[in-house]
Amino acid sequence: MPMTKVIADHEIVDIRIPANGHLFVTLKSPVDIPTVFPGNFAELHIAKSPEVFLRRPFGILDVDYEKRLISFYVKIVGKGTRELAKSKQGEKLNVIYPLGNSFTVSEKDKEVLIVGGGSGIATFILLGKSLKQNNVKATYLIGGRAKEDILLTNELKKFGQVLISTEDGSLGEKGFVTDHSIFKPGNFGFDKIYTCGPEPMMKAVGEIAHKHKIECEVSLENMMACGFGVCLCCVTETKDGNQRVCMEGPVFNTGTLQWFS
Amino acid sequence: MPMTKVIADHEIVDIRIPANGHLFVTLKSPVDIPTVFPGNFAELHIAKSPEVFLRRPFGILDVDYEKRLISFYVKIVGKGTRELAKSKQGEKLNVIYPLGNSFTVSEKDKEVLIVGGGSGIATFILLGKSLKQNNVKATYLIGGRAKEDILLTNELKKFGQVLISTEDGSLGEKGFVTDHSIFKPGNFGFDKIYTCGPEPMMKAVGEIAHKHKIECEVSLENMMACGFGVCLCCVTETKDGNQRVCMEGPVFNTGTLQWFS
Amino acid sequence: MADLRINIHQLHFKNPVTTASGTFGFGEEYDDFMDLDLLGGFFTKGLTLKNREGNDYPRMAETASGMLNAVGLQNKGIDYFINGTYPRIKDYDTHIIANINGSTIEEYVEVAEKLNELEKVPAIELNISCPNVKEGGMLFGTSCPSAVAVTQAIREVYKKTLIVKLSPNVTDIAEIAKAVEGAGADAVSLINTLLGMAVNAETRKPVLSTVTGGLSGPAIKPVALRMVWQVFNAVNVPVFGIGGIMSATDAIEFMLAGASAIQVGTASFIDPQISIKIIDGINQYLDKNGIKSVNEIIGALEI
Amino acid sequence: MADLRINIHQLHFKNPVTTASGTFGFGEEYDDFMDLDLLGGFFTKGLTLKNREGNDYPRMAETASGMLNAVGLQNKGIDYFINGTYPRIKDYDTHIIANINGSTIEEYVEVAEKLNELEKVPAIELNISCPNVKEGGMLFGTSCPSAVAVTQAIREVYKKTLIVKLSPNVTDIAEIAKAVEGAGADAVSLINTLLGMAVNAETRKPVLSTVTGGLSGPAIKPVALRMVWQVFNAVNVPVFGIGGIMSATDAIEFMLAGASAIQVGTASFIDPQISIKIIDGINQYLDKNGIKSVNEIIGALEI
Ligand SMILES: Cc1cc2nc3c(=O)[nH]c(=O)nc-3n(C[C@H](O)[C@H](O)[C@H](O)COP(=O)(O)OP(=O)(O)OC[C@H]3O[C@@H](n4cnc5c(N)ncnc54)[C@H](O)[C@@H]3O)c2cc1C
Ligand SMILES: Cc1cc2nc3c(=O)[nH]c(=O)nc-3n(C[C@H](O)[C@H](O)[C@H](O)COP(=O)(O)OP(=O)(O)OC[C@H]3O[C@@H](n4cnc5c(N)ncnc54)[C@H](O)[C@@H]3O)c2cc1C
Ligand SMILES: Cc1cc2nc3c(=O)[nH]c(=O)nc-3n(C[C@H](O)[C@H](O)[C@H](O)COP(=O)(O)O)c2cc1C
Ligand SMILES: Cc1cc2nc3c(=O)[nH]c(=O)nc-3n(C[C@H](O)[C@H](O)[C@H](O)COP(=O)(O)O)c2cc1C
Ligand code: FES
Ligand code: FES
Repeated sequence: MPMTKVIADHEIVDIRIPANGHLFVTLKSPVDIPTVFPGNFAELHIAKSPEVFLRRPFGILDVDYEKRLISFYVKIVGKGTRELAKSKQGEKLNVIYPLGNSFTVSEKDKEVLIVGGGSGIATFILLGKSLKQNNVKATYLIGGRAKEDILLTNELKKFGQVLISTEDGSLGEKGFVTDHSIFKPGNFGFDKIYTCGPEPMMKAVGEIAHKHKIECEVSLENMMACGFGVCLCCVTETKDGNQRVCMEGPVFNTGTLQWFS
Repeated sequence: MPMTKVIADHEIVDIRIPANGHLFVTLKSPVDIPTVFPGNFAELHIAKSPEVFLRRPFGILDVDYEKRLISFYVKIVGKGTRELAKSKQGEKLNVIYPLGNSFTVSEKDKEVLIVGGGSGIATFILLGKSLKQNNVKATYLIGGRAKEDILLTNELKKFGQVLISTEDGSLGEKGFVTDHSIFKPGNFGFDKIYTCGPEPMMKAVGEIAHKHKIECEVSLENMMACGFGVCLCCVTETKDGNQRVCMEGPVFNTGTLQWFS
Repeated sequence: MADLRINIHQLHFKNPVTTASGTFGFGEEYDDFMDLDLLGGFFTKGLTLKNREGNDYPRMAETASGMLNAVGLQNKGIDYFINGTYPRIKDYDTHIIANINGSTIEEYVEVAEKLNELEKVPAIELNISCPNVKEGGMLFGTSCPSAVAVTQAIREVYKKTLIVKLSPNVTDIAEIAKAVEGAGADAVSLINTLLGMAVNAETRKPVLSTVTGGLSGPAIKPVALRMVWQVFNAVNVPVFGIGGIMSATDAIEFMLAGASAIQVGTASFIDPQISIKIIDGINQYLDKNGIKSVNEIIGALEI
Repeated sequence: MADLRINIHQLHFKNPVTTASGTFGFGEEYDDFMDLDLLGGFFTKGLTLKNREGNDYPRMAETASGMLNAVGLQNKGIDYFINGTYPRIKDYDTHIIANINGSTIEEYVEVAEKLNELEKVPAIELNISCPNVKEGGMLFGTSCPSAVAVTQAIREVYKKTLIVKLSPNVTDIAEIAKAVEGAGADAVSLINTLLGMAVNAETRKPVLSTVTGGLSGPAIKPVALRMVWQVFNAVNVPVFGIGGIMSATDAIEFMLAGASAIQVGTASFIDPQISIKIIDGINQYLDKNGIKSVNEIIGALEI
């Protein structure tokens, strides 16, 4: 009986709310952390109110295997994340991980583009690490409404060039990520695109990849009740029928989705 | 429209768990505290878990009108009180008070006996203050299983003699409160008995008063949904039919109850 | 400030927020906490022909996000209401709606007839859904013929607005709603409590003296919303939405699902000022969304 | 260590704790979290004759102490189960009970017939209570004649233990239980989900793609307990208690109310190891109270 998942109370060793509406939290695991692949997520039990009945899924930001630390980047959007933001160092959180599939990283790719916005960039550090290990050159394109929304860029710079676009032009190029000059003919020479962020953004990015006839992997964020494949609530339509975002995903090749039929 | 009740978020300025299973909590009111009579109670909103849906009633231990402080003495018995025990200084609690009727104190009485056990003694400080103001001599008889259960005696001594009985004899006389020598013929010369504690104790004490043909006031602790007279869940049978413990009580003259028909 | 006024049959309400029978006493108990005149209206504790002592204690059990009650319609009877309570409360500037109950149709009728006379009680709510009394009560509300019989009998004697309160403990609530509409109801209100039970594993006894009781609170909100939506789609008379409303958002959800007005129940036990906060919250929601009148959200759910 | 063994019809269970259909996949998903052999048994996700894609996303809404689901019986069909899943799971040392569904009686029958052949599936649970499919599903479970018809049809073709899963969305569940007992059910299980609804006040749309869905979780526990008690008092066949069980205490409450065994549902989403903890907790309770066998608490509620 190989129990390959961690399910345990983790102590909050650090919790910070750097920018309005976002928080970083680092947890200490009581057991060894199994290998986490880029795109894997965890289910956090934020059980402080009757309205927050279910666990909440969050992509895994980073892992320190030696110190048994695991961290998350959370956008405060509703009841559960608001409660999480009130948590204090020393409190415990029950967490299950690693869950879901992961981004595929191939040594065959020379250069890849990683496009994200909001909390969608949570998995980009582990992705960057993996690409670097495989000698794939990464370029990040991070978008947001305004410069306050652009976080984590210093960390991401360790793994590749970071381009920025904001809707109000307060940082980087002005406009949506898909308006960025990197997509202008001539500028664009990637073997693959990875993307995670608001669904309209992911669809627009997916469409660009589709047009360029290159592979595109998206990480979806459907509503989940369990997170480990048993409730069938989190499905997305694929060419093979409804598939579970928590098991067959969260990472999907846009080619398998029903986005551009 | 005279809003005579306080309903407000109160800051926890002190919370202590002196003996296993009991806690003292002091709250700071944001508004002036209206006059609290001995026996009045408050409804605390301990809203930390889905299982603690309703408020919880607690007798008012003491009030500092000048500093706007109100305190409670709570026995940890279940879900809500366990959550309360986890609360920290600085946190807020929403509280409604003063609720219910109060003990009647009469200058005509010379000497009275106050019998209690467990958290039942919570209202005995305010009762002692009131008796003292009215020049009534008070004797307290406090019972418990063992000496660890006997709390607050130093505070009560300010208002009268404190007798103690414990079931295991580890403090004061050995036995139930009703076995105490104060009840022996010759020793007993009180004009009235006040009692609050476990129901079997109150009934036994009431019976003694009944036999001595003196007045006895009991403070009941029925299950409450509202605490202010509208749900009709907290009733007790009286000679005038079912009455609300939160409005016509919590203090009842045993003569009006259906205890000894 | 949006226009919060709504109409139920021929009655004008200053806003859609009222308070549910059995959770608001006779109004006066709330004087300590709020200005009752701000309410759209309030529903009295259930009234019966004669004094009723109700069920034995214990009458309450807390449950996850809810509570069970087994009060059993304790009240001093309709004559005491008319002569004792009514004179004290009649000058509130809000609608006082009498919730009425009976063990037989004759009892219901007698109570309704007496209420015709009360100038400041412009409507009655016919409770055919109380799960906590052995005779009558919910039984009237769980089959169409009996629901029709009692509604018709009251309709014949009661001249003002007649609201019928439906039981959720049925297979098809829309069918019962249609039946009472046909029998002359001017409006329906739903839901009453779901029949539930609590057990104490330590004592191995039921928690309530009556074994079963009525479940209320946020736990039942999803069921209540569903039933309001089903009934709204089945009848033409207006609907009062009830069940687990704890916030303005909850109230708005009920109105979107088809409620013309709502009743706040158990929530008042936890926050006796909640009904006033809900009025404010609805107003804010309308303003924020540029909606001029609350009537625009009634049944406005986009399917 | 108390004796936890119980019997349902001719089947022996090592303990009364099983896991509910639709919340436990096909068992194997839980390998990562626990030793399935410790369970009394598990109920598979609902099976149908043909592959079903289920309902559109969104299929889930969180509610106070509960959730709504609108999965709609997504599964790959009975043949895939028999040839694909069954060989992988058949060696668990626990009872695998297949939950079966159909749009017509013929479909149910065909599925049941195929399951006769599976050596390691000693029972089926006939789901006549799914609120999330348009055809069949709950409709069979909300009237006695249709419940009887489908039960009888299955009884004729299915040789092993037949458990019928009842819908709570009815006026009188005891009546339906008696009817299916008469039609040949060896046991009944209850409750399935309550029909509920959630609305998003901001988008003014229903949260679920299907508008309504099934409510589960602690919110429904009081209703489930009441129904188990009513059915226990009405029938002679054993009862599986289901609905909001989150702890050993909850499980014991259901058994006191008359359940011979229980199913853990939604709780497993929050703590995938909860069913094992419940087994331990029941054992502790029995030891603490000096009760030798779990059978002694079945229906032992003192009224
Ligand atoms: C695989 C996966 C990985 C994720 N990773 C991250 C991450 O790294 N950082 C992060 O901040 N967030 C992440 N999310 C999203 C995160 O799970 C939700 O924001 C969170 O659950 C919201 O909880 P809440 O209680 O605050 O919001 P709620 O109060 O439950 O909801 C607030 C609003 O958000 C909507 N909403 C809630 N959850 C989702 C969802 N999953 N999909 C779409 N809408 C939703 C609700 O409908 C509602 O309108 C991830 C989601 C998934 C499925
Ligand atoms: C007017 C009044 C004044 C009170 N004053 C005090 C006080 O000063 N200090 C104090 O410690 N306690 C006091 N109590 C009792 C206190 O309200 C309960 O102990 C408390 O509500 C328990 O909450 P819980 O969530 O911890 O217990 P729960 O988890 O709700 O219950 C634990 C166990 O206690 C039982 N229980 C809970 N509440 C009551 C009750 N009211 N009566 C009988 N059984 C109950 C339950 O049935 C259960 O078995 C008073 C009660 C009333 C009505
Ligand atoms: C303690 C209590 C007493 C009630 N008494 C009555 C009553 O007398 N008549 C009636 O029609 N409904 C009565 N109800 C039902 C409520 O009016 C309401 O329908 C139900 O509680 C659901 O709403 P809620 O979840 O907001 O409380 C009572 C409810 C509670 C909790
Ligand atoms: C996501 C989900 C899917 C379900 N699918 C099925 C199913 O396929 N067949 C069935 O009989 N019951 C199904 N159920 C109902 C459960 O088996 C159970 O009866 C119900 O959830 C109540 O128990 P609970 O409150 O412990 O979850 C499902 C429940 C949930 C939450
Ligand atoms: S969240 Fe339950 S199957 Fe994906
Ligand atoms: S607790 Fe509601 S009337 Fe007393």
